[in-house]
Formats: sequence, structure tokens, C-alpha cells
Amino acid sequence: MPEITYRGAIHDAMVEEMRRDKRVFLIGEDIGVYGGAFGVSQGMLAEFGPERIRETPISEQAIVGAAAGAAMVGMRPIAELMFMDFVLLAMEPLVNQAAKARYMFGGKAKVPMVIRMPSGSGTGAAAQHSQSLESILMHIPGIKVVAPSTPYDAKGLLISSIRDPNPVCFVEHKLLYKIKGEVPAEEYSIPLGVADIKHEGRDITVVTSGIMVQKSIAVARKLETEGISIEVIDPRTLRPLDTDAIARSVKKTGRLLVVHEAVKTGGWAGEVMASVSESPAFDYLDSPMRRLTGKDIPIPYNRNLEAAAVPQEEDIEREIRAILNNQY
Amino acid sequence: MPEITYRGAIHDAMVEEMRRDKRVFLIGEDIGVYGGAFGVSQGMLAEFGPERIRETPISEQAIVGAAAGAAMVGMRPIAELMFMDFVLLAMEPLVNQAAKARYMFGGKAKVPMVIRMPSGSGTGAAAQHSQSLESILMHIPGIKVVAPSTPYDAKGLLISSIRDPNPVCFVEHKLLYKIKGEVPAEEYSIPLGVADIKHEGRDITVVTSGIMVQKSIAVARKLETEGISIEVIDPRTLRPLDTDAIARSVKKTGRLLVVHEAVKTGGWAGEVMASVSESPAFDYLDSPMRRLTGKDIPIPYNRNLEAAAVPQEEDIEREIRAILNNQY
Amino acid sequence: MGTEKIKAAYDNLQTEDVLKKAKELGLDNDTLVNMYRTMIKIRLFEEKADQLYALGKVHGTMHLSAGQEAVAVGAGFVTRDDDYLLNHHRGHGHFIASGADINKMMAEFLGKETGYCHGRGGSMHIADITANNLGANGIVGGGIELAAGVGLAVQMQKTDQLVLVLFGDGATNEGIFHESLNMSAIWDLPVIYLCENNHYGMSAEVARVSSKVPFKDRALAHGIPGYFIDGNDVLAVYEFMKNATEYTRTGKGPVFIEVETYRYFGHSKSDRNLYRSREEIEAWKKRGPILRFEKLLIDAKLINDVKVKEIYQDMGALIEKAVTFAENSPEPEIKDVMEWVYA
Amino acid sequence: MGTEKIKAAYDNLQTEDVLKKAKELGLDNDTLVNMYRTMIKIRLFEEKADQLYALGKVHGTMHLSAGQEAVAVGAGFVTRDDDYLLNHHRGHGHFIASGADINKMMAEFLGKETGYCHGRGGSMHIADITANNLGANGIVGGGIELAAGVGLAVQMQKTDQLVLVLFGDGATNEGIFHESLNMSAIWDLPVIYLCENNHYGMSAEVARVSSKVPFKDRALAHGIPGYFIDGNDVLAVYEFMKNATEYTRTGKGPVFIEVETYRYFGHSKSDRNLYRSREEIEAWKKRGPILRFEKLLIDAKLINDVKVKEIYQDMGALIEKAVTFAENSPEPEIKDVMEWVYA
Ligand SMILES: Cc1ncc(C[n+]2csc(CCOP(=O)(O)OP(=O)(O)O)c2C)c(N)n1
Ligand SMILES: Cc1ncc(C[n+]2csc(CCOP(=O)(O)OP(=O)(O)O)c2C)c(N)n1
Ligand SMILES: [Mg+2]
Ligand SMILES: [Mg+2]
Repeated sequence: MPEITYRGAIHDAMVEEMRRDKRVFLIGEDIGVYGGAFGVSQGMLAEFGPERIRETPISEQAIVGAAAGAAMVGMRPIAELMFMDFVLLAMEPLVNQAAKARYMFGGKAKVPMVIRMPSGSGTGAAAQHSQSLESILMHIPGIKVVAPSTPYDAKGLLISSIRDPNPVCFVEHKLLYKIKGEVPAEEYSIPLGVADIKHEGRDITVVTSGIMVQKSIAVARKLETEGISIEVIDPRTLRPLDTDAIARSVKKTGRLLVVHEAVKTGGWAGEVMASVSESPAFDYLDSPMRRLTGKDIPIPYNRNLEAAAVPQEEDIEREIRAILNNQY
Repeated sequence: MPEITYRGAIHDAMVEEMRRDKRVFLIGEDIGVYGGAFGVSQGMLAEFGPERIRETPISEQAIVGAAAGAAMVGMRPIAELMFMDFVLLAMEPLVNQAAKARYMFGGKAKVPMVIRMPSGSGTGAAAQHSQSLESILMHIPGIKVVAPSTPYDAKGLLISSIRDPNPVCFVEHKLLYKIKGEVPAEEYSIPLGVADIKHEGRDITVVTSGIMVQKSIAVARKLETEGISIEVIDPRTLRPLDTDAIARSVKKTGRLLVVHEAVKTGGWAGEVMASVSESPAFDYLDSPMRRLTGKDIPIPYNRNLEAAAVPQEEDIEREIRAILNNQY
Repeated sequence: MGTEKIKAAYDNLQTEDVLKKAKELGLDNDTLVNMYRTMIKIRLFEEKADQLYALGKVHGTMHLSAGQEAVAVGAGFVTRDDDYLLNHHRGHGHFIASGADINKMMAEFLGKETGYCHGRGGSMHIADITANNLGANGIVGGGIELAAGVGLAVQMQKTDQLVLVLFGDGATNEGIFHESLNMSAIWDLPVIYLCENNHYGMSAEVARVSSKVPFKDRALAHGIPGYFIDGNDVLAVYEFMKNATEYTRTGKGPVFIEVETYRYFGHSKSDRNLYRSREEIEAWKKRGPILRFEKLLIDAKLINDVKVKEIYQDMGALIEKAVTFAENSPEPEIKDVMEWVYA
Repeated sequence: MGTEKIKAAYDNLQTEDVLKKAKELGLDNDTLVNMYRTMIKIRLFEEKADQLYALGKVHGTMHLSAGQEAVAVGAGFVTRDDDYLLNHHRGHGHFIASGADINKMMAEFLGKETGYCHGRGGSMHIADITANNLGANGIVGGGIELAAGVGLAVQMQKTDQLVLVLFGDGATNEGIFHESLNMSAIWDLPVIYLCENNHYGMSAEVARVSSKVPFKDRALAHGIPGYFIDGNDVLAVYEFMKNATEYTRTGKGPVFIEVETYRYFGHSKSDRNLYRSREEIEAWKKRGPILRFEKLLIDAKLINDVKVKEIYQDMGALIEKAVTFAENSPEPEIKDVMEWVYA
């Protein structure tokens, strides 16, 4: 299989779907000749023209509102928000309109749209350009939340997201754009709501997402040499969350660590723990469920502080060892 | 002690603080002669005049932005959002500005402001006017989230919120406005971050907030006659969350039920469970932690559906019995 | 309001001149009477809604449009069935004028399974997606938020439909108003922004919360043609809407029309009308859209007192039938409460 | 840009006329030279920032204002120390012109503990709250969002301070722009909205994303005095700002000034300048604000080539000192990472 970047995988998914289905179009800021702030849509203006690579004013509420409106009448917009932080300007159309239209109107509306949003810290962009807000989006009935961690997942999940008849928030961690991975040349898609075991193991289940999947895999590989066997579960879609897969793994390992970059309080680790507590897996727990998360702070600018604000490989390793040694 | 309504308690807290401190003012829509959509500010225009009862255009982003700006330069605004749902229009100034200014600027800014917001269902206001979004607000470092369940708490907590040097989201459940309770005539305040045991018990801990506190107390009283002893813990502030008080109670009872009106997925029940899992109380659990929450749907209009969308007393009772009978 | 106003030409015209003008607009006598009939239908619907509320039969809130019928009818008789309607919270009249089934509306109002939204939406969310009626909106500015996108879809789908979006004076102060107008203007989207200036946004008198009136100036600042007209004159609304649709339907871009009107009932159920005087309300009722159009049609001998009475009876009977339909309709089943969150 | 423009009167004036006008504005020779010096300081700061970035010494992003110095200096020399400044992402120049300590700025840029924000904020969030400098903002429109509230506080505190809020052409398309202007207008708040129209918002050419230019029309639609002037003419900026502050400081309400200017560097680090031509950039450099002011001052014999060289050297030395200060400053301590979330 060819190796491509995460950025390239997202680009390819959009291009292929736009070729296949003329209802699909991209709307957002600087997505044309600039190619998007992270270069994801480079070259698309040349192929599809300004009608379908719809460059907007700096008006996030109108971008998401327009996407929702267009979706309600038969289009399949992909809206790009330049940074996930800016979804805070578009919560009204997303939550009060797109997410609720179908239910409010008694099942008669459909709002098939995707909002792509680069998330997370690590680029020195500081507090207003580094947030991981997926826990907030997960809390909204009517929308789906997808957060791929590899090029393969990114392409397959984006294709499913574009074809999905519901509003989908598609979270792209900035640090993932450059990573490479194998992606089939032929068409494929990955269903939403199905977790993936990124590393099989017996001793502890690590549920994690986005960039933290990459970090957790690295730790799993490292500790494997010591005979510590870690199962890394990547839900891939945070809503709907594949609670069965998580429960299955916890039943097997008896231990759970949830790792996310989002800040701790109110973060989605709690949702995972609640789901385990509600499942028969709870009785299989050999130790308390734990979480390792971003610190409860805005992301600082300074490089070292920024790194200290979110889990790093050492932290994951330390936490896993602590749990396995019953030190908590 | 005199008995006053929850609405009256909030009104009195504002009036007393405005008399005491001329930096305090109220800003929002229809807060003047109309007295606010829920009548909370009735009569305040007459006492304080249009300068300090600052009636705005329908511009929620500007309201919260203006409150943040004024707070940064020495005022102590109370912003009223007519419905909590409209905070979705003001997430940018709240989350990217007010919550982060202090950290971003290296500890040099202070943003002492309160945003009052009526939450919840039960009035037939349907999907866009009935949300319980406190779980989202809880996830933001830099802001505090307060949600009183009685007139006494409402007044004491609002006074502390107004005096607090940080942005505080003050969540008022609509169905509480009419309930009455004893409130001291003399000045008092309740510190933020301290839970209250609303009903003491031994068999199970129910952690709950807002209107669900009232419902849980009713169930506790009812089941008491059967010898079932329920401890109802009301965190009162959701951020900071008094995790010690929760852990203490769980250690005592060995069982935990979290009840909230907010929808299930990503709701703050998960946070409570995570905190218990992280605390020594986890080892005292005699059964899995459970949650009873709003259903994962937008709030429907029809009266019966609306009631079915969120926990009712029967549901709380059933859930408690199930846990105590080890049926889950 | 202390602002210049483009008065519709009808005020100082003689009856025969008006009729001539109506004919030029393509309105024959039957249509004129039909417009009147629809205004009565709306008025009676709103009055009945108010009564049902008083009787405790309605659980939620409602925003009644009595007094604003000329806007609904003047606009609704211009737009085509396949045009898109984005309505607002004070939207009953517009739905009726655009041909909605009042049985299903009333049933929705009572939260019944037979309502347009199967009782899930209520007054504030009545929609009929299959008829391109994209719903009332509980969020002030909510329709405006969606409008540019619907217009964009129409443009990309290359049809000659258009989007009519309704909102009040209060909504013009939401930021999305500006974002939406800007977007529609730069892309020449087929959107007609119809602003019902009824002098108040809830309790807020327009001039107290708005930098400058009329609001059409805000449209002009976006290079969008903007008009300020008498919204209690149904023929004036019809004429400006007709011109606007012709302009917009041929790809020339958005149009903004602000109509001056007045609501008779309180803002919603909780309103004690403290912000305005009884005299003001009475004065506006004397200039009411129905009385005025009725007088014209009587002068023109298109109707007479007997006919008026008959129309009131007919429309009243329809409303009663709708109430009966709604009251006899089943409640939604609780087991279905989780349906329709996702497609 | 194809729009009418109020040309500052200076362009076609003789040197002596300009000097006379400057004197009328209260600018003596020393101040004029000082303005020039400050422009050089800004330019050299920005060029150094670019170099530091290229050397890998800066972790985050940055938005440089080279080419826009006349705006910063023209405005910064008018406002008082106790006025409030709400800056935007392209804000280094404004901080420098308003008297900020470049050591602390440079240290913040390098993320050091000695920086204005102790390394927590970086280029996009430099602030000096004690000096009423309320910060740059990473959110387009972020300052505009806060401005009305700061103005409201000033009004309630009954001082004669004012609020200067800066933003680009791109920010005028955010809804908050409209909400903020409306709010300032209805309450006569002491806010000066200064829009730096540098022809692009990132890659978006103004006319492609904006319904109508100049943006001053949007202010006029709110009844706010609006001007469109040459932003590369430091004296023109000074004059209009001076008039605006006099108007605003005396309680007459907000003013909007749009200045036309141009940025030389890319939008930020990731910019490959594909949306504009090298020729365009060069043409604007020829009309650059520094060259132009320099020529005037030389003609007027206030400076000469030797003096120019000296100023460059002096300012360069200051910048070098700032870099040294910053580089020698300690990093924040990791143990303090949780500090300052709450007061
Ligand atoms: C975003 C938002 N803010 C506030 C409200 C509460 N609200 C509902 S209608 C209304 C007044 C609207 O005034 P206007 O737009 O003039 O319409 P009218 O009611 O006069 O028809 C208000 C403040 C809301 N529903 N949505
Ligand atoms: C709300 C928001 N949307 C988008 C961005 C990304 N962004 C940063 S600067 C910028 C361009 C701003 O253009 P303009 O206002 O003209 O200022 P300039 O950069 O030209 O000085 C964009 C799109 C942002 N920071 N905030
Ligand atoms: Mg109105
Ligand atoms: Mg610009």
C-alpha cells in the first residue's frame, strides 16, 4: 500500500468524494490558493473552481450556518474551520440548528454536513489556537464526533463522514498532519462508531484518541520489551462511542487508563469511565479506573510549559506503571 | 427566617450587592421595565436607573463580550442571558476571552463577572430554550460554574459569585424560580466550591444538582419511611467541584448514583465518577457507580415527551431501588 | 420612528387607482378577495391560539402575529410553492399565507402526533420540509443564519428558486445579520431578507437598542437594495415583494425589505405590556391592515358586509375544525421519544 | 480598491505647508523626528522577529506589521497613557508606539519568564494590563468584542479616558463588529474603531469577501462618523485620530477610521504569498510609510542622511539589546504551569 500523510489522506478523501458526488463542496476561510492554513486543500481550487471551493469572509457563524442551510436542502457541505477554537463562534448554528433540526421537525429534516477542525497544542499557537474541545461537541445529541489518529483512519472516516446523513464534527489534531501511514489506493471507508484496537495487550486497556494514540502506541511498544502488554483502544468516533469494544477490552485486562489531551475536568475520560461503570466490565476491574489528561489550564505559549500542559510519552508510561504496580 | 422564592433570592442578592458596591451592574435583554423574561430583575430599573440596569440589543456575543471588557477594567458586571441556550452565541467571549485572559496575560488580568442563565426543561419551551449545558461550561479552565438548588443557596452563592474575582456562570433552573425557602434577613454568603448534604443517609449517595436536588430530596424522604437511607449531596458549584465531600459520602455509603438533567453522553456524571475512581473512595464501592440523566435527545415540545426526556421522581426511586437490590 | 419612509403609493390613491395598480401587478378580483380571506384566517388562528392558551390547553409559549397579517399575505402571495421559507418565532401568519395546513399547525401547537413535527417542535418550530418550509426558529436570527446557505444551495443547483427569510427588528442587532448579508451580497445569492419592524423586540423599543433606523441603511451599507415600506398595506408589501423576487430570481442577488407594522398581543405569554401604552395599541389597531384592506375592497364593491360576515364565518369554521382535529388527535407515544435524533 | 477615498491633504502639499499643518496639529520638530524614530524602531523590531523565527528561536507563530508603521505611530502618538488599547494579532507596532518596553516584548516573543505575560501568551497575546494595554488578541474580532464593555466602564466610571481598538479589514466581516458598533452607537461609548485595511485578510483580497468597500459605510449605517484615509501617511493618521479623540473624549460617542495600508511580510509563518504578486509588494514598498515620511523630514531639513543612519543604528542597538535581554532571560518554571488560572 502507498504511504501518504494524514494531511494527504484528508485531502484525498475530499477530492474523491467531490469527484463522485457533485453535492459535496468545501466552504471556509483561505481554502483556495492558500490551500487552507494547514495546507489540506492545496490544489483543490484548481480542480474544482471557486464555486465548489467556496472561500468565505472571516465569519465562522455564517460559515457553519450556511453549511447547515445548504445541507438541509440537498447539498453535502464540508466546512473547514481554520482552528477548532473557532467552533466557539459557531456553536449556535451547530448546536441549536444543525444538531436539532431533525428532531425538532419530527424526523423530517436531514443535515448532512461535515465540519473539519484542526485541534490541539504543540505548535506554540497558545491559548486561543490550541484547544481540544471534542468533549464539548460529544455532549450534543444530533451530532457525531470523529477524531482519526492515522492516515488510514482519517481517509476512511472522512469518506464515511461526508456520506453520513448527519452533522459530523471531524477533529484533526494538528500534530498528526505530517505523520505518514499506509492507505489503500482503492476506495474504502470506515464505519462511524467502531473502535479500533491499535495495539493488542492483556495487562491494561488504554482508551485514547487523536495524537495520544500515537504516543500510547509508542509506549506500548516500548513496554512490550519488558513484557508489559498494553491494549490501546482508539474509539475513532467519540460520538457514537463504541462502548462495547471498550468494555470487552476492560473485561480482558481488568484495568483502564483513559488518556486525552483535552483538559481534565469535564473531559471525555469521564464518559468512558461512566460507560464502563454501567457495563458488566466494571466487575472485572482489578484496580480503579484512571485518567491522564491535559492539565486544567489554557495552553501556554512557552514550549516547555506547552509540553507540560498535556500528556507526553513519559507521563503515559509512568501512569501505566503506577496502575500496574497498584500505586495510586 | 423569612420565606422567599428562589427568584426573590436572586433578585435580593443582586439588589444588595448593587447597593453595596457601585461597580456592580446588570446587563442584558429586557431586564428593565419588563423585569427580565423570568421576572428576576423586576423593580431594579426603578431603583438603579438605566445606567446600571443596562438594557441591551439582542446581541448575546456583545453582551458577554462587553461584560468581560468592563470586568477587565474594574467593573463587576452581572450579565443576564435570557435562556442558557443563548450562551452558545457567546462562547467566544466567554471561553476565548474571559476564561483565558488571566492565564494568557501571565496572571495580570482579572475578569470578575457573573453570567446568569436560566436552564432546563419543564416549561414547554422545546429544543432551543430548554437545554442544560452546564457540563460544557464545567470543561473550561478559568471559569466557575454555580448551580443553586434552593433559595438559600441561590442568594448566598450569587453574592459570592458577584464578589468572586473570576468569571462565574450562574445556572438557574427555570422550574426553581417559584419554589420557596427560608433565607436569612441578615447578610450572608456561601463559599464557592463547597458541597452541601441536602439529606443525610447511609445506604447510597446521590450526587445531584439544580432541580434534581429537589426531586432527589423528595425521593429520599419517601424511601426513608421504608428504612432506606439516602444521602443527597448537592455540589452547589460544579466547578470547582467538591470532590472531597463526594468521596467522603461514597466511603460512607458504598454506593453512588449521579442524577442530572443534562443529556447523558459527556454529561458531568462522568466527571463525578472519574473523581470517585481517582479517590480512595473507589475501594469502598459495593456496587458499580451509576448515573440517571436526561436522555440523549433534544428536549421535545409535547408535555409528556418532555417529562420523559429527563429524570422524574419515579425514575430516581426506581434507579435507587435497582442499585440497592444489585439489579443493574 | 423619526425616520424617512418610502410610503407606498396607495395611501393617497382613490379606490379605482388602487384597483388599476392591483391589476397591473397581476392581481385579479378573486385573488384580492382571497388575500383578504387569508388575512382573516390568520387573525382568527391567532385569536384562537390565544384562547387555547388561556384555557390551559397549550403547554409551551407562543408568539402571535395579529396585526401583522398584511406582511404574511403580501409576501406569501408572491412567493412560489417551491421557494424556500425560513420563518421566525412569530411565524404562524407566514405559514398560513404560504398555504400550510392549519389542522397540522394547530395539532403541532397542541403537541399532537398529527402536527407538522409530530408534537416535537411546537409553535416555535413548525416546519414542513417537504414543502420547502424550513421552519420557524426559536433563536432570534436563526433563520438568517441558515438563509445564505440555502441560497447558496439554490445557486449551485442552478434552479430559479429563491429564499424568503423573515425576522423582526430585534434580529437585525444580532451579528449573524451582518455576516449573512455580507455573504449573500458577495455571492449574489437569491435571498430576500424581509424584516418585520413591529417597533419592539420584546420590550425593547427599536430606537433604544438600534443605532440607526430604518434598518434598510444596514443593507445599503452592504450594497444590497433596501426598502422601508408600510407593512400594514398588503398591496404595498405585495408590490415590493414582487419586484424583489423578479430581481432576485434572475440572479441579481439579495434584496432587503423592511416593513413597518405592529403586533397586538403581548410578546409572548409572559408579557404584561408595561413598555407600551394602551393608547398606542389602540391607535395602531385603528390603522390595522385588515380594516384598511377591507375598506378598500368594500369601496371597490368586491365584497360587502354580508360577504365579510360570511368570510369570517367560513374562516372561523376552518379554525374550529382545526382545533377539533388537533384536540382529537393522539399524543405522541412516549416509547418514541428517542426517535429522530439521527438520520 | 475601486472606491472613493478621502485622500489626506498632505499628498499634494509642499513641504513647508505640511510642516505648517503639523505645527497646527501641535507637533513640534522634536516630536516629528521622534515619530520617525519610532517607525524605525517598529520596522527593525519586525525584521528582527522575522530573523529570529528563521533561526528557529521562536516556537509559535507571529504576524508582522512591517509596512503599517504609520498607523501605529500616527495613532499611538495621539492617545494618552491612560487610554485603553485593545490590540489585534498584528499588534507589535501599536505596542511599541504606545510606549511598551521592547525588552519585555521580545522576551514574551521568545516565551521567557521576563516577558510581559511571563511567556504564557507569546506574540499573539502581549498585554500590559497595568498600563491599560489590554492585549493583542488571537481571535479576529476579539478586541472589538471587548471594546464596548471597556468603553461602558469608562463611561460609568466617569473618566475622560477612551478606548482605541484595532483590527484589520478581515475583522469587519465578523458579526461582532456589527454588534459592537451598534452597542457603542446607542450608548455613545468612547470607543475609536481603527481599521487597518491592508488589502488582505490572510489570503482573502478585501473585495472578494466584503460586500462593499470602504468599510466606513458600515459605520455610517450605524450613525457613527466614518472616515477612509491614507494609512501610509503618518500625519494624516495623526490628524484624523486627533480629531476623533477630541470628539470621543467629550462624550459624543464612537468614531470609525479606516486606514489604507499594506503589509510586507506574509500573513504569518505559513504564508507562501501565492495570492499576490511580487510586483504588487514592490509597488507598495515604493509608497511605503517610512520612505515617505523620511523624505518629508529630509526636505524639511529636520534630519539628514547622517541623522537617518544614526537613528537606524540607535534603534538597531535597542533591538539587539532587547534580543540579548530576551535570550539571557530564564524560561518559566514548569512547576508554575498551573498558576494564574484563577484569581
Ligand atoms: C438569540 C436569542 N436571543 C433572545 C431570544 C429571546 N427572544 C425571543 S423573541 C425576542 C424578541 C425578538 O424581537 P423581534 O426580532 O423584533 O421580533 P418580534 O418578537 O418583535 O416579532 C427575544 C428577545 C431568543 N429567542 N433568541
Ligand atoms: C475568529 C478567527 N477566525 C480566523 C482566524 C485566523 N486568522 C488570523 S488573522 C486572519 C486574517 C485577519 O485579517 P485582517 O483582519 O485583515 O488582519 P491582518 O492579518 O490583515 O492584519 C485570520 C483569518 C482567527 N485568528 N480568528
Ligand atoms: Mg419586533
Ligand atoms: Mg488585513
